[in-house]
Amino acid sequence: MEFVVGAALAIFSAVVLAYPFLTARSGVESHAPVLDSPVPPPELASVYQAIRDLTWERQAGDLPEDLYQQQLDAYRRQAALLLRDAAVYSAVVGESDEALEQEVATELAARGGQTPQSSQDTVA
Amino acid sequence: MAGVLPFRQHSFLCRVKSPSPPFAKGGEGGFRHSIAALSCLLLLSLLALAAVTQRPAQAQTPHDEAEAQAIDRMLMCPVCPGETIDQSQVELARQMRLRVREMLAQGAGRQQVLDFFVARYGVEILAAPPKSGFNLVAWIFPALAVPLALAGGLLALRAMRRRPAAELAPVPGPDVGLDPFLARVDQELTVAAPSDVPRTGSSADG
Amino acid sequence: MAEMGAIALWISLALSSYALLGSVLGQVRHSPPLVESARRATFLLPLVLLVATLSLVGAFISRDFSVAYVARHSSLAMPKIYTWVAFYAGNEGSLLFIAMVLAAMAALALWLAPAKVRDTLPWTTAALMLVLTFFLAVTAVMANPFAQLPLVPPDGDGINPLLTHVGMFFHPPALMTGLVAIAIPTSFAIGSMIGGKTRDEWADAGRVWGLVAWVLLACGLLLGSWWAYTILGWGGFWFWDPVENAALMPWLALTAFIHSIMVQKRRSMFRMWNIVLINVAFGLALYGMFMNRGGPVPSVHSFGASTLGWVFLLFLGVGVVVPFGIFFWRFPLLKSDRNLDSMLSREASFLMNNLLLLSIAFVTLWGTVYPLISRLFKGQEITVARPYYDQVNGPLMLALVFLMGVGPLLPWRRASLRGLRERLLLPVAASVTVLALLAVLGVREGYALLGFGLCALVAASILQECWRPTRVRRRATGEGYATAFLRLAWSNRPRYGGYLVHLAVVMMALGVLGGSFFHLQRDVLLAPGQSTELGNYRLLYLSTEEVQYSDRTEYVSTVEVYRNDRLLETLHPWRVSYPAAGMASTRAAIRSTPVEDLYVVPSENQAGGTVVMRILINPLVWWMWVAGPVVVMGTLVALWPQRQAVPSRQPLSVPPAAASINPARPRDVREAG
Amino acid sequence: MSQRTLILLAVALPVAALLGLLAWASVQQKGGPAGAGINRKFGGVRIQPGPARDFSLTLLDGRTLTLTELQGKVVLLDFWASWCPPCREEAATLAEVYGEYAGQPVEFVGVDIWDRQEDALAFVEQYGVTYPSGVDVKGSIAIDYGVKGIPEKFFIDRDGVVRRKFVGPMSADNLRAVLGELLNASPR
Repeated sequence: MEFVVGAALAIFSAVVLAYPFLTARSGVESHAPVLDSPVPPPELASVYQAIRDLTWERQAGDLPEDLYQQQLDAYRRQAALLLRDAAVYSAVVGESDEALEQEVATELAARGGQTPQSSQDTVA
Repeated sequence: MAGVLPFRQHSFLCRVKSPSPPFAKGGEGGFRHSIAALSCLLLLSLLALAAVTQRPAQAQTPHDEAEAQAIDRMLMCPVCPGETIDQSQVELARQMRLRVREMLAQGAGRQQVLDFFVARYGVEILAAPPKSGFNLVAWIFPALAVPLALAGGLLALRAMRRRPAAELAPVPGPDVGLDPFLARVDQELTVAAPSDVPRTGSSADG
Repeated sequence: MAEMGAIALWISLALSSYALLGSVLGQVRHSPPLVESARRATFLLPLVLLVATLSLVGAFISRDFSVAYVARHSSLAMPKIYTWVAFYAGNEGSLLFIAMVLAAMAALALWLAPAKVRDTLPWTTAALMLVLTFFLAVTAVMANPFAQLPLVPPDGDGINPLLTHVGMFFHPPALMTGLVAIAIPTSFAIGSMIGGKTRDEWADAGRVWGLVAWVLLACGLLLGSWWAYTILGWGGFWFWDPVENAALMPWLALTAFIHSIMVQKRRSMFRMWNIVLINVAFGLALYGMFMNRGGPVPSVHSFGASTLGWVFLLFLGVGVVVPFGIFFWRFPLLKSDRNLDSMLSREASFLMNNLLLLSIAFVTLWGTVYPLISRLFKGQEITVARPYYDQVNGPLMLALVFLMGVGPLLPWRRASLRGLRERLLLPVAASVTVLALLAVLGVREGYALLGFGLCALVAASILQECWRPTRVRRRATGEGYATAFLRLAWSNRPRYGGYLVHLAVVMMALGVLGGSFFHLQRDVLLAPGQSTELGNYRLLYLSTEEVQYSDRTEYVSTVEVYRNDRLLETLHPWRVSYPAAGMASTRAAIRSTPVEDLYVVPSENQAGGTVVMRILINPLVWWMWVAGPVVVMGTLVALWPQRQAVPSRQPLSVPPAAASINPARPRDVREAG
Repeated sequence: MSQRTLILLAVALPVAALLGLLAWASVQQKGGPAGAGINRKFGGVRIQPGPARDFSLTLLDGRTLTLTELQGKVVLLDFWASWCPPCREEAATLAEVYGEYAGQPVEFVGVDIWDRQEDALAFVEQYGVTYPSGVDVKGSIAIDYGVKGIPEKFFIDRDGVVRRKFVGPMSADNLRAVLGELLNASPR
């Protein structure tokens, strides 16, 4: 009895593990994470959070108006730059075509000695 | 807007030089302020007071007993790992506590009692290594390491400060066409937090 | 039952090894199905381990003494409710327990992982599975809880009587879960480093799971203290025992981490520092596990020496060297985006608090290894116990409390000296007043004075920080005080949750100060009808009732407590002796009030009803235990998901003017330069 | 050196030292933590020879024995208790070997610690112990000799110097060897 339950558990596990391979072969859409349309860079959220913080602190009377304005402008500009870069980047890369992305990366590397952040450069 | 008002008041507060009664300040806000402060003070003082009321009572305990208890906490029980003779309830610990009291009654001092037990059981009977000889190492490390860590922290902070703050410095890269994105930032901030809309003027973009 | 458990254990070992290899290979060879399959294995694991766990529970409940572990840790006389405790009373069961909770938390963490870390999730999975595989391998190969006895004994050895206490239902599981939970934020950090996503992608997940591990450890430590206080019968709650230290050190490092990760979340700073901190916390947790399972320092409540020591030492080595190796490999990528604006800022105060916390952790670590150093260089056995830690850590803790009072007053980025002076005014005034009051009342211990003064400083600064913005908000919105405060706190939960925890720390500090500097203690021999006095109390000892059981004798004493000849309460401290095990355990009777505890415990029962009692008055210790729920509440508030100012997902259009721009991000340019 | 190398060294060296120390200590570790003062395994303990502390012990038969009385004899001071399993294990051996040395300048003294008078009497009766034994009620002898567990034995030579210390149950051969050695070392 106990061995039957054990075997059932093992078989069930094996099926669950094999499922992604089966669906991948039969062409059903895979569950692997796909690169979706230009995601706003994660830094953006923290910049927004910083702006909210700043506002909160000004409301609490912690910040002189001039310092607040100065920092707010800096943050807004930073956020705008992030948005612009994301937009430009996605425009150049297009539909996340890997070949194109690679091309851009090499070009960039040639230009600035720096590759853009992507999951591909981790493998090396 | 709202942010301006409290500011005035605080600069007023600042001029109160002595750390004396907080209720010296006028105004409704200041008054409430001091009520909160007072209640906090009151609570803490009451608690501390409660602890302190034990002080005269401690005199009831004979001096030798307090001293004996202090010594009990400095001696490990040899047969039970990790317990002092004050904690342990085994026979040996009881006998050792008795011996401590006998010695004190005969006029021995704290150091003599400790030495007596060290001579019989070795230094490991002491709950903390003695501050002498090689064992100074045990004490010197924290005394050295902690100031070093703090100094290291200060150095690191200074190094982090050396360059001008990046976010306030002009960010490298052209500013071409930033306006639509700035507008979008403002719009998203407005949507996300309607109550805390940062006031943004046209002076914002540079 | 036992066979099924053993099978499930081996299946789970196979699953976790598969998940480990699958996610690494899948990532290296760009095989999404393999990665996905490995991910599924991580979700299967809690399920399979649940089967193993339940079969061990089943073996306990059915008193299946053919299973060696069950025979060693339970008996027919043991009430069924203690199955929960017996489960993790020994090495084998506790390892299975750890594996089970780690698998469950890992699955949860991977399931809930934010989109930001999605790219590096397979690496995180691999790191988590490496840890889990280790525990499962040790459990299955070296300490299998399902091992069978050749001869089935008629009855088991029974449970350690010290464990039959309510505190034991929660203290060990909380500690074990907390210690192993540190693997989760560490894995997020490692995953993001291997994956090269070295910005702040992992900061959210790291903070949340760091807080989870932190609060679990905090609860475990507090419950352990409470257990020691009520059952060990010496009237104290903390002894800097090696086992206590093993949990305290990672908790300190985690405390540093959950502060410092806020700086990274808010300001994109301290990137390297946070990774170092979480690695240190993980290393200290592994060190603690090694020490408890066959480490070279004996302790009252460790699992005792075993061959497992070597395996855990090896794992400690791997767990320290590998993460730091990855850290140094990715070192160049970990530069922060921003610089420090001012030495007088919350960022700087956080760094100082971090250093103090780490100092306490490392001084404690030093204390635990010093006996080995003395043995190595001098051949001399040395004990490092409470007096040492009290002396070296006491001042550091006071400094920490001081920073706790001042740090929150500093705004992010930059504080003006003038503003700081304004905000310090009230707390300092409060502190000075309390100090003066106490000094007038005749307190002379410098430490105690300083401690109470600092408590006042912190409490006042927290109150001020609640009060000041509330008033401003009320002015701006016209809301009532309560509404204004609640809305304000709710809009900045991490901050106000943090304040709540700080308040709890003040309460604990009160308990520690009261208990260590103002306690009264007396050991007396009392015959029935005799009475004794301590402080303002008079205790009348009436009698002891002796109850015989098959395995133990219980002595329940009756003591009447009078103050000013008025009967306050009748206490029933008791003591149980287990002749077979050669053990005794006590249960103190405590009359607990916010002002002071009256603590009565029998330490010896003699013939004729005569009893040796230890009587203590422990001022303010009540606050220590009240702090526990407050810590949990504060953490919950801080953890409650914050509605982020989420960047919208609408497609980003490119205005014509911008299309011609080089897509290299400004930051990359800066880093290259 | 770059910042990276410096930090690398600052981390690697202490970590390596700590791991090495722990490994060394694990090799060193013998047995493990002693259980509540019972020495189950036999072993010698290295000591600095020094003059034995005098004591006076009220024997089970009511007489009083002092160490000075035994000057000139090789003395085996044995700390034991009736409830301790290894003490029971070796009790018969001790009694037997004591018999062998009758007539020689050898004396055994059994110091019963952490125990009750009536249990001690029963024990002595059961194992036929004939050498002087008594209960150390206040534990002062045990404290003076720094006893950490039972059974624990001290061998005092004919000049009143503590020469050897052993823990755990001792075999007859070991006993004879040590007694012989001490008898020969300082023949008077």
